[in-house]
Amino acid sequence: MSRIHVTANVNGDEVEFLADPRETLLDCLRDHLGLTGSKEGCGTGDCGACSVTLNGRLVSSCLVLGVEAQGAEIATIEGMAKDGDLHPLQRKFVEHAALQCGFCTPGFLVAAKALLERNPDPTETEIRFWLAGNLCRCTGYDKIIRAVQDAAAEMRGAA
Amino acid sequence: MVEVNLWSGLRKFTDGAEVVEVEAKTVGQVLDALIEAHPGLGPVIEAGVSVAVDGEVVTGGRQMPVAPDSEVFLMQQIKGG
Amino acid sequence: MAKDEITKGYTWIGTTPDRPDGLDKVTGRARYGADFSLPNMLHGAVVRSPHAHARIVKIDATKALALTGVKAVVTRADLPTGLTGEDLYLQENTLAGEKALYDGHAVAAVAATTALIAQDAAKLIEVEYEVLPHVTDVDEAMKPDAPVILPGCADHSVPEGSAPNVARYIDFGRGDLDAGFAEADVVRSAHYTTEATHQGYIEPHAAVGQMGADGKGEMWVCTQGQWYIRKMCSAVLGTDPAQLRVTPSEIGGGFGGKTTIFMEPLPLALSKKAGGRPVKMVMTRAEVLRATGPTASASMDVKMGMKKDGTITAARVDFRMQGGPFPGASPVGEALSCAFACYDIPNLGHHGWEVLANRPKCAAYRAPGSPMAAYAVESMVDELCRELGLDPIEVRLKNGVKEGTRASFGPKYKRIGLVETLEAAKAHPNYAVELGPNQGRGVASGFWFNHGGETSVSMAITEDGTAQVSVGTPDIGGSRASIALMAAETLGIPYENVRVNIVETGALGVNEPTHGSRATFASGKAMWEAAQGAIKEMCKRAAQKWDIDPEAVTWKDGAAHPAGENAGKFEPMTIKEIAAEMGKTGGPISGHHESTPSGAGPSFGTHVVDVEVDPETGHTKVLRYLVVQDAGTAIHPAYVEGQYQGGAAQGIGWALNEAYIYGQDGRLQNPIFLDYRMPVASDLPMIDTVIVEVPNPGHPFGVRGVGETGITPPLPALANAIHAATGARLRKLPMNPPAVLAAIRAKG
Amino acid sequence: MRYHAPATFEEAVSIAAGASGVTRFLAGGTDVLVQLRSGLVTPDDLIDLKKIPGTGDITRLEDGGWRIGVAVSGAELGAHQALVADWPGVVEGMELVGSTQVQGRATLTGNLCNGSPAADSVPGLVAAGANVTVQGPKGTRDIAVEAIPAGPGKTTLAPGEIITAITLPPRGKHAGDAYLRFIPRTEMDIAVVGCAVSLVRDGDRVVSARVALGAVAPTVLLVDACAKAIEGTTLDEAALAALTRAAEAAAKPISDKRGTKEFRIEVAGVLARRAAVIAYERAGK
Repeated sequence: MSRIHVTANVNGDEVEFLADPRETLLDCLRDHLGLTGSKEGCGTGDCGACSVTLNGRLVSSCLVLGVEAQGAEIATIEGMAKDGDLHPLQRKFVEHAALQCGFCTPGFLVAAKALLERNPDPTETEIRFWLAGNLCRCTGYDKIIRAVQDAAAEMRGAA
Repeated sequence: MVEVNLWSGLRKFTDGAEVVEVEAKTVGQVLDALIEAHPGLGPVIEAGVSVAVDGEVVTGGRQMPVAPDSEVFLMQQIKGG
Repeated sequence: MAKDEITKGYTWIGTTPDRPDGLDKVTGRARYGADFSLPNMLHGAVVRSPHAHARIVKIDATKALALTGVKAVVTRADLPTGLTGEDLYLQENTLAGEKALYDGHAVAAVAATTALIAQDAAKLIEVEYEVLPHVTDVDEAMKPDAPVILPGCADHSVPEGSAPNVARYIDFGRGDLDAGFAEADVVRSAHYTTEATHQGYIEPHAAVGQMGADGKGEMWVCTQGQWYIRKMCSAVLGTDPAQLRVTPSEIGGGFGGKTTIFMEPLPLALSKKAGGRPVKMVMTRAEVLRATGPTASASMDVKMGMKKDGTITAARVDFRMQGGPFPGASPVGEALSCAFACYDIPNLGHHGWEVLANRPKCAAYRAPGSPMAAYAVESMVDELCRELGLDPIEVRLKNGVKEGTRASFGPKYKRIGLVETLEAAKAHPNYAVELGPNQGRGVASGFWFNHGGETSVSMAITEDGTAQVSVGTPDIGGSRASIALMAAETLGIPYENVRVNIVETGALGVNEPTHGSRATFASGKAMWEAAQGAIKEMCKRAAQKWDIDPEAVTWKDGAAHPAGENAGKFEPMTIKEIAAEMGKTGGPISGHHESTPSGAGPSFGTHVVDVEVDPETGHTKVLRYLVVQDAGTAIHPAYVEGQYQGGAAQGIGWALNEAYIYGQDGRLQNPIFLDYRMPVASDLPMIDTVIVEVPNPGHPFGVRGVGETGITPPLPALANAIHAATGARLRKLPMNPPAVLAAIRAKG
Repeated sequence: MRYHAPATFEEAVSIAAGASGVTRFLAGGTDVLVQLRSGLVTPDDLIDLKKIPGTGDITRLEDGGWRIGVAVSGAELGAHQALVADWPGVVEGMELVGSTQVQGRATLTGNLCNGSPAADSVPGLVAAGANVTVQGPKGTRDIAVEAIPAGPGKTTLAPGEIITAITLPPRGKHAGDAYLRFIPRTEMDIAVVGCAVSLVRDGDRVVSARVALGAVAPTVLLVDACAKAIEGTTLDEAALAALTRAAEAAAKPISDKRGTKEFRIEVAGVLARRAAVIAYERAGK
């Protein structure tokens, strides 16, 4: 078993770790870097709980190998609040009771943030299809969609 | 005496009676008296049943009081998700 | 009753503050099952049977043990013998004994220094099987010549001469069925089937377990009930429950599926064998779907008689449900009890068979049994309404149960809110929306008992006059918030001044899990009782200071007050003042309460759904959805709505697409979210809710559990809506596009 | 498992040609990693192609066609406005693969090489008349996309051969394409049936068409009879009915966990008709 040395930038911090080539980026974030905010719900890219951005692109970190992260910029849920200030999405999720068990929440937040960066004024349908790869079994999605809409409105107002 | 309503599947243990009378002041005494009078009910009760007293399901509450005019029902045990 | 009428006078109850654990859960800090690690920790993996039914001839772990990094292998031979009943079944399910009983049944487990090595080692464990004939279908399993799964499984209730896989038979009823059917203008009977579905929580089961040679152990685990984990793991391993300390992690969904054990004893067994090193075990999604608790599949007959005016004169159900390979897991008893719970019918017959099959051991799933029963009965009610040209809500109002009605399962109802949900549904704008072509509306009602259960809660007043509440029911959907709101209300202090902790098994007496919709009801009720103890003590401290009789002190708005003019004239003494001095006035102040509370009033709900069906593909689109349900009192209305919406979404999934699909070989064909098709965000509309509040007399604040009823009506409501849209009646779930299209074609 | 990140296709080919065990190429990884994680396929050698220059490029060719690198993700494809304007059907096929997250990684070439008869992006490529460039130990060749799939999970690529790019022909004027698939949900499913139509109009008349069906046979089908049914017509009701019948006749599906044989046959006809109407409208713009 030969591990490969990987350096990357995670949430603005330079990090390095040794990855078995079979380990996913999700494994490396969780087990080597202690960033357990990204969750594994399926391991097949069907639930979105492991959502991160890789060089600015929303991906399922369970479908990326750790060794592929060499030189990459990665953003996870742990980097979403800046200097202790919650991102509007984070605040709105709490305000709207958009989480019950909370397990899918980090993935939803990372995915929704990527949406609003690309489309600050999405329709309900656009939000639902963008987030279709994030499974939530508790909420029926209603309050999640409303939280994203409200956060988008607030962010547009602030901009 | 307290009247205890059984479900019909239990009649085979009570000589066909669906309502039986027992001397009891608590749910626990009801169950014990039932077994004493109708030993065939023992395994059923030990496997777990729910008891409703005056419309209240008192699972696990052997100490719950039962009055002579209480309406007592033995029910299938209910689990929840 | 309007909501503001009930909540009048409450300061905190009925408000929607941020949940106490919100910050942790939106920042990724909250620690779930797999997020916990310990020094010197090993990782476990499980070897599972690829066969639905097979004799285990030999297990050879030589090659696995030779792999560098492998520290322990556990098979059934490592577990104690002599268990009986449910303990034995739990043990059998943890690790197969003589036979593997379903595809995915655990056969051996291994611990190694890394997860990858453990997985490699699992592949090196050689298991020799003698494959046996299997049966996975409930009706097939009930045939006299079906492969026998567990010889001698039948209990006292099973009539002589029944098929060998029938484990339990139930019948109950009342009145005279023949006379009742003779009274009816229309009598119809039909056969309905539902497929097994999974709770589908997004967090796979995960645990870190540690156990030394002395039998002392610790476990960190995602569970709905840490005491159940303690009891069940100890039973399976033959260890002393008092020596096992179980700490619940945050829990990523359960819906009943995490009220029992699946792999949880294995980390402990492996740890014990590996010299006490902690072992982490995390299930894959495929393991979750293959080997943890789905619900039963059901084959059901319903016969019902109705008069032209909509009066239901008689009804009979015959339910057959398989709950996997062990007795006691199928919710057929619950299903029968729920079948006619919404109706006042004089003549009733219920017959049920629990059947074993080569499928995973069923676990509870949100209102166990009720959704299947509702699918059959509420579909039949709709069929009769259509035949007689009657409005489905009016017919339900005509026959609906209310306070004093004798329930189908025996006792008389206390105050309940079915009628109120029907009236609210009828009055809702959704019920008046005009529908277009290929669109249809469906209505159905649902019921769940709700549950009290063993409960132990303590409250301690903190030095600064805040309060901490220790509860044993894991917070699965906002119960910290609801309990904190009730505590704030009870003590008369701000919500933010209450800290609710979910504690480990060493910190309280036994608690049943968060199940049966009981957390806010039972832990809330026990919290209220505990608070009364703390309040009494605080009044005593004030009385002591004022030198008056403690009985002359009352508590309001977070302070002790003299009870009246006669008690003396003293400035109120606030909780803050009392707490600041408590070390010097008699010591810490706390209250606690232990009981198995009764009075968990049932919750009824009525759903209205509009669908549009593509007549060329059979695809059903849910256009709008309304949930009306009785909450008793909504403590935190936003999380009450969340329960309604989440239950509805699960029911919609069950109705339309979710199903366990077994191949001819008895293997589960869809152990992956790609093909186990739970609703995604784009499948659903916003889910409208109406919270009806008919206070539960059995709770100090009128709370009824709200968690479970919501999954029940969607199954029949969707079937009724699809019928309205297409004219095709689907009596088999799931109503996926091929099924709907075939039904449309079949009606010509 | 050994991980390789070669800098050239020559290097990649030589690693693959020299490998004795199971070899997999890694582009988006959305199939390879699922197979790896489930224990279905654990390659001895995994060759990551993304470090090879040009694999992430979308290039307009001199003749008006397009070359798409093997590591171009669905998200990048969808963001390329000029390509979307030319070949909306090809792009929408790719964009239906998986979630937004999967779109961030999954590639046309990967979807093709996975060999699934239900691959959403393949019917669009086939209908478009796309070619792939294949490089191997014996040199380089260009072949039609429809020649790659050999059956579920199988391709006609020889050991050591790699697809290095996909080429779309010049779109030309008055042309349009469309892809539709049927799934039980609204997202996240594998196609139960897929159909792509590409056509060229002269006024109201369809002068040429290519119709491809997915998930109704062991490989994606290019159905001449479907093309014949609408060529020379104004896509009137009669033509659409003929197209429907031709698609139903061409479909030779199986019943499986995703749909029954009867359902797939019927829906193949429905989708062919609906996709043709969209392609026809697009061609008229």
